[in-house]
Amino acid sequence: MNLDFEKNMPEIEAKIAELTKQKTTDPNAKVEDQLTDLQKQLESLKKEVYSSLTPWQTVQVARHPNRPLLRDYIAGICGEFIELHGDRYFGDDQGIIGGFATIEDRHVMIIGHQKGKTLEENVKTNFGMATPDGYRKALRLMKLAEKFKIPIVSFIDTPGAYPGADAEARGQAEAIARNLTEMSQIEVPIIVIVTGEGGSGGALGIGVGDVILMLSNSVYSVISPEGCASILWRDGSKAPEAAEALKVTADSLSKLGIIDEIIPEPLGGAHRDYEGTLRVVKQALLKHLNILRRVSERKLVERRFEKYCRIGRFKRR
Amino acid sequence: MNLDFEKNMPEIEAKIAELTKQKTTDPNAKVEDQLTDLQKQLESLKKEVYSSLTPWQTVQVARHPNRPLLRDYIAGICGEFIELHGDRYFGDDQGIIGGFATIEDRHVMIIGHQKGKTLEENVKTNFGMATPDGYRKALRLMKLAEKFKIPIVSFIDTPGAYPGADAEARGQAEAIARNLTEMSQIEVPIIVIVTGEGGSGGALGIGVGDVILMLSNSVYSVISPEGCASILWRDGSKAPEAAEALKVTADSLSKLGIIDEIIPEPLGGAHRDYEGTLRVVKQALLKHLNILRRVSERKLVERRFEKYCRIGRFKRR
Amino acid sequence: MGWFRKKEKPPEVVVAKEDLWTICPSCKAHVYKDEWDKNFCVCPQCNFHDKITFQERLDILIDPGTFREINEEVTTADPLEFKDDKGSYAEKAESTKAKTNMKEAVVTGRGKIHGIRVVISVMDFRFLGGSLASGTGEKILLASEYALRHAYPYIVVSASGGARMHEGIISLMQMAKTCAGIARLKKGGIPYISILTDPTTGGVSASFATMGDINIAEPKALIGFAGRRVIEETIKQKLPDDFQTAEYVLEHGFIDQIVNRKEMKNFLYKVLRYWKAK
Amino acid sequence: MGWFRKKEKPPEVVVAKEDLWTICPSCKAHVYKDEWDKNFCVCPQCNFHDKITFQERLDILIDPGTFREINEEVTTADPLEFKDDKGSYAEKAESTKAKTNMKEAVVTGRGKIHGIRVVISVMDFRFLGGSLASGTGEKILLASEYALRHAYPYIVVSASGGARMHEGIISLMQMAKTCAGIARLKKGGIPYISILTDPTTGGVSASFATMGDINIAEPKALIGFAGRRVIEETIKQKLPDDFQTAEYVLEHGFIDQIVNRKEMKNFLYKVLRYWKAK
Ligand SMILES: [Zn+2]
Ligand SMILES: [Zn+2]
Repeated sequence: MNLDFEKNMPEIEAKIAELTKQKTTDPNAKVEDQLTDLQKQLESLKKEVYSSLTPWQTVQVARHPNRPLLRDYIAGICGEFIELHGDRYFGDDQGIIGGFATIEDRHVMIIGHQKGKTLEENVKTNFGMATPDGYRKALRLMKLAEKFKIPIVSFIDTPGAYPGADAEARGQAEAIARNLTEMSQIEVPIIVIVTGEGGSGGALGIGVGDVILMLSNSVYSVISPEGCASILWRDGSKAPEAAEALKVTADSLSKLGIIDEIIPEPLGGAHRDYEGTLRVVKQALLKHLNILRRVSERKLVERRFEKYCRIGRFKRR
Repeated sequence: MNLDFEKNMPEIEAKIAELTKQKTTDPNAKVEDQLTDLQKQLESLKKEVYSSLTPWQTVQVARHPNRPLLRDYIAGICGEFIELHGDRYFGDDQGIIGGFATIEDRHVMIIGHQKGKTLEENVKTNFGMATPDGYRKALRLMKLAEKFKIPIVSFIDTPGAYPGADAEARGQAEAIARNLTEMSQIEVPIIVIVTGEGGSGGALGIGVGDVILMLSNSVYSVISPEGCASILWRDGSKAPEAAEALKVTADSLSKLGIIDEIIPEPLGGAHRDYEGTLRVVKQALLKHLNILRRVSERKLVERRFEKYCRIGRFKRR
Repeated sequence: MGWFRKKEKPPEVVVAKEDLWTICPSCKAHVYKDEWDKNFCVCPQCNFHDKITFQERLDILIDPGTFREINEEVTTADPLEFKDDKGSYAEKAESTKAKTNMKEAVVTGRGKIHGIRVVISVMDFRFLGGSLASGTGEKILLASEYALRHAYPYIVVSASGGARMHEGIISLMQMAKTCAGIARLKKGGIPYISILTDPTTGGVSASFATMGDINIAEPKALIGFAGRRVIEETIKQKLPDDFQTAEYVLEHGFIDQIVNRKEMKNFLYKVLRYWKAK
Repeated sequence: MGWFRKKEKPPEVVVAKEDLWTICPSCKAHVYKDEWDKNFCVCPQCNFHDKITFQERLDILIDPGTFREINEEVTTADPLEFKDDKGSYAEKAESTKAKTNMKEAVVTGRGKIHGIRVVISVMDFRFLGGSLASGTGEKILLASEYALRHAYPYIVVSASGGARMHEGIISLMQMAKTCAGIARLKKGGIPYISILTDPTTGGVSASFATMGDINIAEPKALIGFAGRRVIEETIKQKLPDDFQTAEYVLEHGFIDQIVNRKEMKNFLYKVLRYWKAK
């Protein structure tokens, strides 16, 4: 998928790839100068485009189909991943997955939304839109982490909770509410990281934690810009204005004090540089795992409660 | 339904009813002597039949369609009943019902199997065979009772857990196991009373308690006599032998130390005398509620554990 | 409670014809406004329970003269400086406040139900659709903390379309904030009763409203997470009429009982007596 | 573990033809008995995991030389003096004991898994269908209590058709008894891992076997509550082939993972390392 605001970036990248390949097959090919030139062009273009993304453009990047997904992060960050299945009530939603994992020498429980890259994967995962079964599986695994006394890392990347008739019938609202309620009292550290789309209640349903991180091009919103535009402006095409007004970017949310840290993606976005992205995510997780391991169980829950108590801007008069 | 071993009891009862009616419409009718005679006959027949029921006959009585059902007990025993619905996961099974109730001045949580008297009721309640939703509803209500610090009274009357494909899919086994596990730790008194059929795991699924009562003509078994006969004798018609061998009557179970008390039904069985049956059940419940209210929460759980620890007959050699 | 809605209606000599009738939003029956109001805004034809104001709700549920509001001074800020085509959130909030004489979409306080002390929060749909935002969340949390401190049962009457978009992510976070309060009630053994009225959807259904030890709904109330239109677009099918009604949600296991408005106070009283009953 | 099943087979000169082959109960493939046994009784064609003895299971899972049996002297009584057409329970139990060299349908003890101390109970289907009765329940409970006292993880490998009819209601009550032990592990923060093998049904599936913090199944194991025939009679329909298989139960949310027999020990080791990991 090409994003129009990326201008001729894809073409330059294609050309670079071609020349690099040419160099490999024919070591005598005189392409060095051209390559250097193209790489400079690309760097300056990345800088130009990515240092001034509009909120709506950031939404596009956050949704980019080539962006790393949870299983990419797990493969790149975790030495080991033992997937655990099932909610013990109804099913094994693929829109939220989870299991035991190691990050360097740390043992954690990873949970998170899983989108797909192919149509087949997206059918299986509901495009990362979880059902009540997914939220209940996540809660079960968090309780398991609590029993095993290991920290929880929650990866958020969803357009929202699945708006299906069966999901309503099985209590989508209750499942999310239950998680919000229980997560506030879980007696192990919870690190939340928004890696792509933080879509409303479907994101928050596994998003209550001690520290909330966001990748620099991820977004987090109470409603999709399109949804907001069609309700407030009665015009879905006003999504860019809505994205602006809703303050959905990591930058805005950091300024509002909603999130604790922004993890800077490599220039050009996570979809251009998996390795660089995985590296910074891993560093950030290890940093916060080490900070939180020093906090007692009681303090953890107390502080988490206070953290959420503080969220809100109102007047008294 | 006529039970053949009741002989001409139904005819005598019909005749008595007819004469009584005749007396009401015509006060001068000379039926006194005949009535007295018939009543004597009935009494001695009841005594003859009901003082020496075989186990298989007891099974028939325990399953009698006119036997009082949970809603009859509630209507007759409870000053108030506030039915509470739903398992908070999937549905509101009608095979197990429950809610807040008063018995005299005592506030309790009642749960129990509900069979039907009409075909329509039986379709709705699955003939008292509960689904996983029913067991999960029961557990939810027991947890509510624990939070509210009121005792639980559990009425057992089921052929067994519902053996349906959907029940298996939603985890019939897990739902029953969960209840057994959680009930052993519930910190309020649990009084269990078997009023009709105590059918295997489907009965035990709401049957873990501090005191286990049985009506004198009720039965409680690891498997239905028919099922046992067809497995061990390869012949379902050997059910009477199986009923004998399995020791399913209140008397046998009392001797084995599995149940704590037999509540004697009025002569002729509960299906003949609702009022008398309700009275003895109410008395028994009040008695045990009063005994158990004096036990601390910790002691209660400790003793319940010890109670189940003791169940079993084995050798060490 | 025959005086219901009376006090708000000064006697008039000339009444426009359309003012005489209320049209039931559910069955479209024409009902005399007087009858409608005397009937607690419940349709005598189809038993649809229409929206009522927080004051009416309190009049129905709380013993006369016992209600004491808490945190009444909490009111909206405009953290995002939100504007849409029709104006700014700040302006909209101000005009709503003037119109409703409320400062936020929920009123909280303590009071008595047939003598039993409770803490109660009542949402009012007139205030920006009963939406959940900073002020709403703060008041609901503070009320639950008040209940916890005093060991009074906590009751919330929900009526809300969901989170208030105009405060963006901050509104979303109120779901977590209010639920954190509910979790502390659960841990502290304090009863929490949720009453779901028409409508209870989106971020409110997905937070405190479905977390009651006992969840009670009014008849025919719309209760659900996602909007009907969104779901129909997702599944490419028309949904049945009863979808997301209180009755539907009861059948699916998420509601303890559907209770008529007139019987609600007695129902609450009866249920609350079970807490730590002897 | 190449010596698997070897020691039980004294060398023979003349072998009857039918003894050379094992027919897979699942796919009916003919497999050399030697190959079958070396492959841990797993069908090389369809990966069906056949029943194995408690000793084989312990050999697979527990570090050599580390297993210490506990409560090995617990054995059957005959509380109901149960008789059927083919004889008495007492006789049947005695002949089973002689044949299997076991005293009950489960063997319990402590041991190590790659150095990690655990308590383990292994059911053996050869002993009256791995049925749950007084002795079985007692041993499983005592093992869980042992695990609780020493703070060792508890592992149960189930293989059972359900409760043992011959001890009537006393067998049924073992479901409650064993679950009471599991509840104490949960409360005490001790990991409990359940391994469900072919078959795990009836009273065993409806008690400790489904209560694991982590439930693991072997491929294609039959796992369910009611029997297939009973269900087909109830719903008047043929059930699909995969009904009540491990794979089906996983899909319905009750199993954490399906693990091959050969990988089971490593899987347990890996999982157990997460408990209180630094
Ligand atoms: Zn109407
Ligand atoms: Zn095979």
